[in-house]
Amino acid sequence: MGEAVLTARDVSIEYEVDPPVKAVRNATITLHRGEILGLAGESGCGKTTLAYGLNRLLKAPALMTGGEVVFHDASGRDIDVVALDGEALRTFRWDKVSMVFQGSMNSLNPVMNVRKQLHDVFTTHRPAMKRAEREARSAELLNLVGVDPSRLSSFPHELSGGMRQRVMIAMALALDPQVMIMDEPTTALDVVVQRGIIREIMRLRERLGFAVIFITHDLPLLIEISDRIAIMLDGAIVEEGDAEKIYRSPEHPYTRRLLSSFPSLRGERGDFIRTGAAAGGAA
Amino acid sequence: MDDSQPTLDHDASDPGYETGDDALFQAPVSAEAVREATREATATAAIAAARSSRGGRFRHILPSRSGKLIAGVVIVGLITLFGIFGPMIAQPPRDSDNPALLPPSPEHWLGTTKLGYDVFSQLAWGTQGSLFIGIVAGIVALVLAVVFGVFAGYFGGVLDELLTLFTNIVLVIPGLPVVMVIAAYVQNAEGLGPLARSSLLVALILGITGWAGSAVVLRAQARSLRTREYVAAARVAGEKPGRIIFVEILPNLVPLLAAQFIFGVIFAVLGEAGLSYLGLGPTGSITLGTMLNDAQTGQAVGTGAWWWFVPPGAIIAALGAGLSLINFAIDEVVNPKLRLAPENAKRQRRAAKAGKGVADTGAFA
Amino acid sequence: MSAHVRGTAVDTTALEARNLVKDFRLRSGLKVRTLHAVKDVSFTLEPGRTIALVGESGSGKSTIARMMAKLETPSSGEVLLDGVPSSNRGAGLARYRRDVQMVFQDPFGSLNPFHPIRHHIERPLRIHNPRLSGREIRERADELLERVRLSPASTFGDRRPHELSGGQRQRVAIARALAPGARFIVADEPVSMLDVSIRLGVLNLLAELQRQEHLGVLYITHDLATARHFSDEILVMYRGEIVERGPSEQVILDPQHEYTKTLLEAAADPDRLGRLRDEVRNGS
Amino acid sequence: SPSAGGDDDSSVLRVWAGSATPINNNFNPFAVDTAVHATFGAIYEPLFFFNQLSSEPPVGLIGDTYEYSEDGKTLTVTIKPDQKWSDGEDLTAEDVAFTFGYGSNKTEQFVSAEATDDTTVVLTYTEPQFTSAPLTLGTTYIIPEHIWADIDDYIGETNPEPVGSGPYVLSSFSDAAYTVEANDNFRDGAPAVKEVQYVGLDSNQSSQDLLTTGKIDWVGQFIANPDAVTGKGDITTLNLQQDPTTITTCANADLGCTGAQTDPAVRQAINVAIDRATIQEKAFAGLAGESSPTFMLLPRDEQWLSDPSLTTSPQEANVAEAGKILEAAGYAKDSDGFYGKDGTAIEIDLFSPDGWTDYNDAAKLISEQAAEAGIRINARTVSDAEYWTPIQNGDFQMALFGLTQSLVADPYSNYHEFFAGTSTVKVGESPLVGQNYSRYTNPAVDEAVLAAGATQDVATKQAAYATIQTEIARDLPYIPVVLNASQSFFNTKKFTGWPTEDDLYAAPLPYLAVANAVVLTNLTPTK
Amino acid sequence: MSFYLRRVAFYLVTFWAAISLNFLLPRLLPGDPAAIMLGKLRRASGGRPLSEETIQAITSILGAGKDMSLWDQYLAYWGRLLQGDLGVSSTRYPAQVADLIAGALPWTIILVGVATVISFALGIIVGAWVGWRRGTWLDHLVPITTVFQSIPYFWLALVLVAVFSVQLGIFPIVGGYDVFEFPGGPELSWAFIGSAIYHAILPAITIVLSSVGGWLLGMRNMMVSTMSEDYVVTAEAKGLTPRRVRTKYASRNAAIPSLAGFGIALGFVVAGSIVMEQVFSYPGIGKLMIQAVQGLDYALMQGVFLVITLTVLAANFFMDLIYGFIDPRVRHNG
Ligand SMILES: Nc1ncnc2c1ncn2[C@@H]1O[C@H](COP(=O)(O)OP(=O)(O)OP(=O)(O)O)[C@@H](O)[C@H]1O
Ligand SMILES: Nc1ncnc2c1ncn2[C@@H]1O[C@H](COP(=O)(O)OP(=O)(O)OP(=O)(O)O)[C@@H](O)[C@H]1O
Ligand SMILES: [Mg+2]
Ligand SMILES: [Mg+2]
Repeated sequence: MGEAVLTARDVSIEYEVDPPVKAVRNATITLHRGEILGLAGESGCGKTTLAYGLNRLLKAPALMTGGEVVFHDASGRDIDVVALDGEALRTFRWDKVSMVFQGSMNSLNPVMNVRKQLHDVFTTHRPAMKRAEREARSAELLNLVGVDPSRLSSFPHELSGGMRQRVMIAMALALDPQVMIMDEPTTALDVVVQRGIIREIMRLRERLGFAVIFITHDLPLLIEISDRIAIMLDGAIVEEGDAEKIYRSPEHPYTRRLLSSFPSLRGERGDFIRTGAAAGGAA
Repeated sequence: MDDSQPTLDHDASDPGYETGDDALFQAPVSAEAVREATREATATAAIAAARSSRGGRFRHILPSRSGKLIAGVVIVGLITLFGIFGPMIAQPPRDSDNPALLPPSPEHWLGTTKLGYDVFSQLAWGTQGSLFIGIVAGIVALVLAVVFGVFAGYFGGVLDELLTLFTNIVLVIPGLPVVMVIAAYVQNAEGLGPLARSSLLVALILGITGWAGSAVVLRAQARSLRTREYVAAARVAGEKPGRIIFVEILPNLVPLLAAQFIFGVIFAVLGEAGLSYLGLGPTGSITLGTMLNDAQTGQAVGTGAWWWFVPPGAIIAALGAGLSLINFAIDEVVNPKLRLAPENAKRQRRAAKAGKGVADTGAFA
Repeated sequence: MSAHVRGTAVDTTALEARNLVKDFRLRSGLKVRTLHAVKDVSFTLEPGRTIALVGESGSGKSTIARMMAKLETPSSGEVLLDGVPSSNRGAGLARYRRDVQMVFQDPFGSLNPFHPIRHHIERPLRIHNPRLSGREIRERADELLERVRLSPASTFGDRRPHELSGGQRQRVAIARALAPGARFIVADEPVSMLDVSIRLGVLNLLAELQRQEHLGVLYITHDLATARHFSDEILVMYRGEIVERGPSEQVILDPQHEYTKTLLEAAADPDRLGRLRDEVRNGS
Repeated sequence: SPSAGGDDDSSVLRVWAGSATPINNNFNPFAVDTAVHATFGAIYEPLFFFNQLSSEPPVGLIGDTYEYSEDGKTLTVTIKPDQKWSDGEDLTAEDVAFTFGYGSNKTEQFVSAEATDDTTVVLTYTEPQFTSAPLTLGTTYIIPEHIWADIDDYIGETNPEPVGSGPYVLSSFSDAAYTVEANDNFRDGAPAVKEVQYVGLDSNQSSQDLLTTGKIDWVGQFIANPDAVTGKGDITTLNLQQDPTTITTCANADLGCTGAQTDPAVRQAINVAIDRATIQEKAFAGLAGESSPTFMLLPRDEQWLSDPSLTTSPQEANVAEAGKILEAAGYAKDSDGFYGKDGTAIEIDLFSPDGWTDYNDAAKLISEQAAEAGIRINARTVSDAEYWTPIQNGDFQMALFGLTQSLVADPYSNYHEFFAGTSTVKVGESPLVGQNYSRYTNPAVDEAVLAAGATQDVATKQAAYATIQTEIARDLPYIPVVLNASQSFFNTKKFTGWPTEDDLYAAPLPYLAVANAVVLTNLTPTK
Repeated sequence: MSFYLRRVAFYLVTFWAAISLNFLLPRLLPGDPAAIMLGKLRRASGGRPLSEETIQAITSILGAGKDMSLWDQYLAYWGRLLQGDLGVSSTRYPAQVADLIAGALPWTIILVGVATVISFALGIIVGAWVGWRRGTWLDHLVPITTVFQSIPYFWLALVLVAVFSVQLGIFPIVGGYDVFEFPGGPELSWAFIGSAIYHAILPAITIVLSSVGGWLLGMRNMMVSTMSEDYVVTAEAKGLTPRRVRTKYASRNAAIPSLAGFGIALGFVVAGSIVMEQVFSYPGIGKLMIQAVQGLDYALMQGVFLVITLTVLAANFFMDLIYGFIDPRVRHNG
């Protein structure tokens, strides 16, 4: 296992509503260079909130009440993400850590074509790039995610859901970030398409070597693809470990319950009790 | 006139209608739309829940208590009370025994007009008259908007096409000239009897010409409600279409209906004033518009009789402003973002200043 | 119990889809294109049995569900109830609705946020039992709520949908489907929008009721794993057609059609831990 | 012509004669309703100017003298010599003769118009014309034969380049204003005011504002508080009261009128029930005059007044008197305090045109005052267009309506126009001759009108008028309300020579045909 | 492209409906314009009997069609329209309606059009700013501007005239230009244009004051909603500059619904000027309309109404074209 690229220690995030919601409590995770870290947990346990916290995207009423997030740059410099400000924060984003959002389907501006939205990233972060270079790089990125570069002139509504997702991934790759946070990038998609995209992500990671935080509540999927998995319950990380270990010998009872609520495709039924003795009571 | 309502046929934004080239294209979109709908619904629910966990059925669609709402309700309430009770306490509005053009005094709080009418009394009656016109026109417009908007949106198909076409035509054909022509027509048409040039008639005309904008809004909403699963569920349960519209759909449109009704009232009160200014207003009764018209033709401005000219205009402005304020609050129910976003932005700024690991204030400064 | 009595009488009672076809006319501007959403689908649902309908998005599953629930009229083909073609209007339709009910996908969207839970249960009771007194209806509604484990029924009945969790809402939806005394239930992805941790709870409840009431259930899902465990028979749909059908175990463990294989391939399977990673590593 | 541009501000006289914008580009003297004001008097002239404010004989314009034959069927007019049209052509008796035989000037009684020499014209008619002198001589605008001989459609013509004989010629026209400049060919020499600009405005308020700020010099309009305008001293006002405003009733049930007002008793009751002093004070801002039930302009027509008690109508309300009249006629009060007969209360509709504030106000007051006397009158307003038709057709009960005063110091035309049975028709038709909209017919009156019209003998006329006055003051087909005020405002700092109370040589009303031109020729710029 | 085809079809139907309405409405009016005209003439000529010729001339123009069926009248009406013949005005007899309109239209379009555009631009810009800075004191601007919208327009205008024109003498009182300065009517000179602009300022201010609130509110609300859209958050996460996020992502999208409303507003330029022109004696279309209605001038009323409807349709169509460019989604789906 490689060195750490992102470490979060004791991160606590609260939604200042009435009553306050402690969405993340003392979460500590370490992301190693080049690995896929799966973050699982049921809906509302704070996965998205934590991801936003890592990328400094929290919006009121969210408030980071404690903890630190440090990004270990490939150059060897450590960046205190929590302390970033103004320009520094702006240039840090997307360049070091990029993100594919949960509502990825709506992450593209409906009235701008794909080209403009890709170029936006370059003109902001790589002002030295020439137009032709930008164009070439955009085409390259689309190729990378398996979308025909001619789609650069398309508007989002002219793309299918899967394509939009891929375009977002391409955009997230634009600046060769060291970390990519993917918040349920495929949940809204069809299983077959979903599989295709995940395959794509895995392939790219092999090639480009970025680290991924992959968030989903689909535990079977995570187990299948991740190197390590963190299980979140009510804002806290209750278990963290190798995918193998989580699957074979879960320690935390919650992990076990989560696992059992997925009936296995080819094996046992888990908690599923259609037939047999458990029919209890009513009959 | 309500300018800000989009009129283009927004089929485009209707996710269920987006047609791709293959089946793969289609499904994710609608799936996402469903998610989106849920998200929104959850947001509303969360807010409602936060407000009061138990309460009447209308609780969750009532606007939250905000400064704007309170100000609006107080203004409109006072004016309404004035319109209801003012005429009872004031002297007869058409009593010309008073001296003409007296400035405000203890006897005549707002002075007298050229004919010696007591302005305060006229104002009370005029407020009543204008409120009457506003409310009647508002109701007429609302009923038409529901028929043309909700029915079109709910039933869809050919009926929708026809009703929508008609709505769009009415929307595009300019209202005031039509109102003028119709008002000119009906003012002396025989057979109307006492209706001719009455405020009821003016209210009807304004209502009949003022519904199209609302219908467009309601149709869009009804279209989206129609695809809600609880409507399908009601059909599966065996409910009749009429009941579905009135019991399942309309209650959820209440905030929107209220907003449209308020628009209708403002539109009618202002419309009546405009018509009266052009000499096409009601002649039998006293309204704020006819008062203004009297003041205008009686050269109140020229003679410096501000007490005659200013109060009716001020009442209309206050009424309009109060109703708009209420509408703001309703808007915030229909679209909770409108209330939450500014509050959050405020917090965001504070938090960012305190340097607490939140997003930069860039997008909020 | 009556369920068992009915259960023994079997055989002539069934809900049958015969050669169902549904075409949608898509209009983009002046061009009109026909989308064949469902092409000639037939199956028979018997009481006490569960049929799962699986397939990718847009393959026509929901369209079939809606046709079975009479929310959509087939372009051709017919739905037969107990061997008789079902009516699309009037008393015939009302009778059909009493027998065939539906559970929807979206637990929030299928309950009207304006009305209390009680309304959702009492309306079908009232529609299908016009003679009952208000008290009787109330009692029956409470009984139904208790059946779906929403007790105490009185407090749940007065709540409104947003005060319930997703799983509770879906149970309300099930109770509503049972209210008219349905014999067949069409469940269109009843748990796909629920939290993983509560999905099984809802499915278990449905399964239990199905057994007790001797219901015929058409279970529509994306999820092959639950389809396998929940149903007796699986129909695999691809682009409007049923490409494979058979007993559940057989279809999952020994798929014949290419598409079924692809589908199984795409489904997440923790047993294949790390396999995708290795595949990618070796493959590209 | 001097000073063509608008740069020399001080010498240009700016007038609002009541035109709304856009001003119609129409200088056709036959388009009585639609041609612009300068057409009548300033550009085209009649033969004589009849000053309705005085009892003096008419003043010659183009004409010099006129004389009726014994039987009144022939009228011989001599015109002033050596006159020219504004295009330099000679104006001769031929032109005059042509005019009388042209277009709508040819009335049914007209036989011929002949120029017997350069300055004499003989007009021949089938009936005596004693009473129509003001019409024939005072409002027939003489047109140049050399131009109009080629014009067939005298109604459709807009005559954008008018050639007339008046003191001014058109110099420029736009739909917001038009300007006339002094006519160098004018028979008395070019007038002192070299340029007159007529502007179009759309409201009294605008004109008042412009007057206050010194932008215009002459208007004739109603201003409730004239002090606001005259305060600075530049503007002077003159208030003339001539035309009677009446409650015109559809009085004659025999001709088809319906409603309680057909009963003379009801009209008499209303006549005493209304408080004319209050109406004149409030509705007419104290500017109107007291009108006489004889419908004469007093003191101008003093010599024709048969009974001094008819000098004015009662000014104060007399509720008791009204009640007495009604009760005598068999009416009784109902529980609401309103009079009625046979169980139905009197309810009369009274209308006035939109925007005529003084009329509308008067109607409101009348309604209120009548109510106090137990007579229910409902006041309402109708649009301008809706106002005239019912009055003409008799399709009304009561209307506030202004009668026009006779142009000369003789009430004949009033009696003939408004009271004679020959001047009315049954309800549903509009009278072709005269304006007897009340449908009043009274053989005694008819006979007297006929007698007065066929003679020039003062005593005979007086006798006839006495009969008429008694009859109409009793029957009241038109219930007089006030003598309408005509206010005019003019800038006495910039121009002198305006009419004054003591020297009313012409009414200083810019919209009044001919009189306005007479005033213009009398003015001189102060600088 | 089918988007445009659909729109064109819609406009054709609306155009037909408007013209037919235009035909029917005046004919439903009571009263007889020819009789009114004759009455006016007779009154003005002091009761002089009118010759048969005169009566003929007038009835043939204004009473025509009395003996025709409504359908024949309708066909004739279309025939006249297609030849561009709007008839002769009866209140301004014998002026051509087309000429009257041609004289008035430019004034209205320029003044009200410019004022509408200013109002829209101001509302959008300020609204975008207020929405961007939501949660600050700027939020209070919204209710304040709506108060202006609730004041009866003519009342506001009359007060402003009384104060600024009469009392203070800053602005002119009436008209579209200084008629005293330019007695010959409009001319092409800087002095004239200056005068016209000077005369337009106060009317324009009143129009802007009374309409800017709606735009501002609409834009602000859309801005607030748009700001929480996923793509805006994404744009921010992309590290774009706030300025870029504001202009290219938030404002641009938020302005789209307002633009649709702008089409209608632009269309109502001509119709909406009626009251304004009455107050300021402005030489435009609106005043013709009032005169026509009050004088029951069939031809003029028809003509003005037709022109008003046409401008509405034209403006909407124009906005549709632009809209297609601004919102690509529209082009794609009918
Ligand atoms: N704007 C907000 N205001 C108040 N509470 C919030 C807000 N956003 C999220 N929460 C709460 O914070 C908690 C964590 O939410 P979060 O979105 O991080 O969950 P998640 O794990 O991503 O869930 P999902 O799987 O549904 O995406 C939840 O309880 C949620 O209700
Ligand atoms: N009302 C409709 N009008 C037009 N096309 C429709 C309509 N309803 C469904 N379709 C189309 O019919 C096809 C089948 O849709 P259906 O909803 O039955 O698929 P599904 O299998 O239920 O998909 P999912 O798994 O996403 O729910 C899709 O291509 C869809 O776009
Ligand atoms: Mg999440
Ligand atoms: Mg489906």
